[in-house]
Amino acid sequence: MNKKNKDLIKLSVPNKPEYVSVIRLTVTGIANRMGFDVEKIEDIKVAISEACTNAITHGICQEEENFYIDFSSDEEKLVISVYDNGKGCLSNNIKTPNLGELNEGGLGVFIIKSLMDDVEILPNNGKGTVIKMTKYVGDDM
Amino acid sequence: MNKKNKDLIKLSVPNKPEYVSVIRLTVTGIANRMGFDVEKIEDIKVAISEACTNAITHGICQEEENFYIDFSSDEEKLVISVYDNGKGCLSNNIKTPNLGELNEGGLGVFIIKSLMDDVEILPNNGKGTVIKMTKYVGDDM
Amino acid sequence: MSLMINKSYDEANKVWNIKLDGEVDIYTAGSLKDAFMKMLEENKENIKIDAEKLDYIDSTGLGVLIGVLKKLREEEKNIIILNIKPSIKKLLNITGLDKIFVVEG
Amino acid sequence: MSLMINKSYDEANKVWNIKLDGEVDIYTAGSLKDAFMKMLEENKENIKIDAEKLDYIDSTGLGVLIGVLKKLREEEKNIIILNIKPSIKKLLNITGLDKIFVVEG
Ligand SMILES: Nc1ncnc2c1ncn2[C@@H]1O[C@H](COP(=O)(O)OP(=O)(O)O)[C@@H](O)[C@H]1O
Ligand SMILES: Nc1ncnc2c1ncn2[C@@H]1O[C@H](COP(=O)(O)OP(=O)(O)O)[C@@H](O)[C@H]1O
Repeated sequence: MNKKNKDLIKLSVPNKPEYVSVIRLTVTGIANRMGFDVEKIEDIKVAISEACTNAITHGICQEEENFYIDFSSDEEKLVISVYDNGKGCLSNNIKTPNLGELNEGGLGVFIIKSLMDDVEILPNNGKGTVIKMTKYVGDDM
Repeated sequence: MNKKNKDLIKLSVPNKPEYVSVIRLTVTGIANRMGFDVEKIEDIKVAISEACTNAITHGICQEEENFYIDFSSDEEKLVISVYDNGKGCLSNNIKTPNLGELNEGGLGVFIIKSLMDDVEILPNNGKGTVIKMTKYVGDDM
Repeated sequence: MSLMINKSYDEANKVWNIKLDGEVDIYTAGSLKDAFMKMLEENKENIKIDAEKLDYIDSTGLGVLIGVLKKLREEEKNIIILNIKPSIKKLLNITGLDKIFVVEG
Repeated sequence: MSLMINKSYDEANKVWNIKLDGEVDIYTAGSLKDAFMKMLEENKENIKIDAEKLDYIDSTGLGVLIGVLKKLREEEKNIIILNIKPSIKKLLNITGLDKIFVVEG
């Protein structure tokens, strides 16, 4: 892959629920331009919303703060990273939800892992969490 | 105005024509959430596109570079600033287009000034241009 | 890009009809939860959700539905979802919720 | 979010009909210009633009139209724009282009 073909879009957004739909619009535009089909665009919209919802609800300590999203794209894939500067207690040991128990939470990360081709959950340099998720334009997965 | 009510969204985008429509989607989402009516949202979409088109065509020297957009909002207004690191030769002395001459260019800044309530064109710390434009949610202008 | 909620109680058939139009996410889930809570207070009966115009839902919205179902089950009532879009159907499949709610059409 | 261009030449009335569907901006203006240039090569006649599905245009697109008009005027032909949306009508008003093109309906 030629590095020159990589585009990077960066977004910094206040940690407020009303902006998650703005982020969905932005990613719809990016994915559309990249040639993703409608089903994959829906997958990406849900996954990015889950990651942003987590950044807003778990990731941020201060009342008024921004969180960050990077969109890195080349011809074959879109890599989305959602960063927060929060408490960072998220680990990879997310258990599969047990629906028998009818828990109202705990679906977010499971949904992200189901809808995206590749998901990494990393500490953000010790001050928060990064959820990095990849979707391929074609059927590489 | 209480400073706490100010939200700041920051966007960094490659200087490529295909991303201007992505920026329009993003600003549509922001303006919609703020309660702008349909006509004003269209005005904002055109104005931001004109500013981004200028940043892409005039503002940037390097082949591969990003330019920047800040969206600062409070209850009464949206302030959009489009920054580039380019040659920065833009001045406030934009002449009103003379349509008799049928010039294919020179409409962009004129359109921005017509559609937005307040427009400032500033040097970006000596390395480029900032177009800063304000639209009021209500009929303050 | 918002959520509109339309609800009416069908006295004859003892069922709530609720139409969702728009998006359910972290911003709009609260108002959806409030609407359901009021409905349950009035009549704890089956809830039929017309999802024809529901464009988007994520775990925040699914969590609201699960919470409502939990309360309905105390009376052996259920949630029935109609006219669901393929993208939302997919989400119910993935999470197994299609086996917990009644998904029709 | 893209632009679709549909054109046909009406031999009987000696007029081009072109339908625009989508957005004309810095990304799509090039393909619009190419389409017009081919049309002018074939027949330098009046051009009727059906703008019913034209959602968006900015100075990049207006510049293309002005360039085409310049060529048409050499033969005393014109551009006629039909079914224009209010937001685009406003843009033509502001720029004075509503007095240069023929804007109908
Ligand atoms: N950005 C984050 N920062 C810190 N903790 C997180 C973050 N995202 C998720 N978590 C943790 O992971 C858990 C599982 O997240 P999720 O599957 O989205 O379910 P829910 O958010 O409903 O609890 C959360 O309860 C939270 O403890
Ligand atoms: N971001 C910018 N950086 C440098 N120069 C600019 C910038 N934006 C506009 N200009 C200058 O201002 C002029 C007028 O711009 P505009 O009204 O948009 O018309 P056009 O771009 O069609 O020439 C341009 O021709 C250019 O010289």
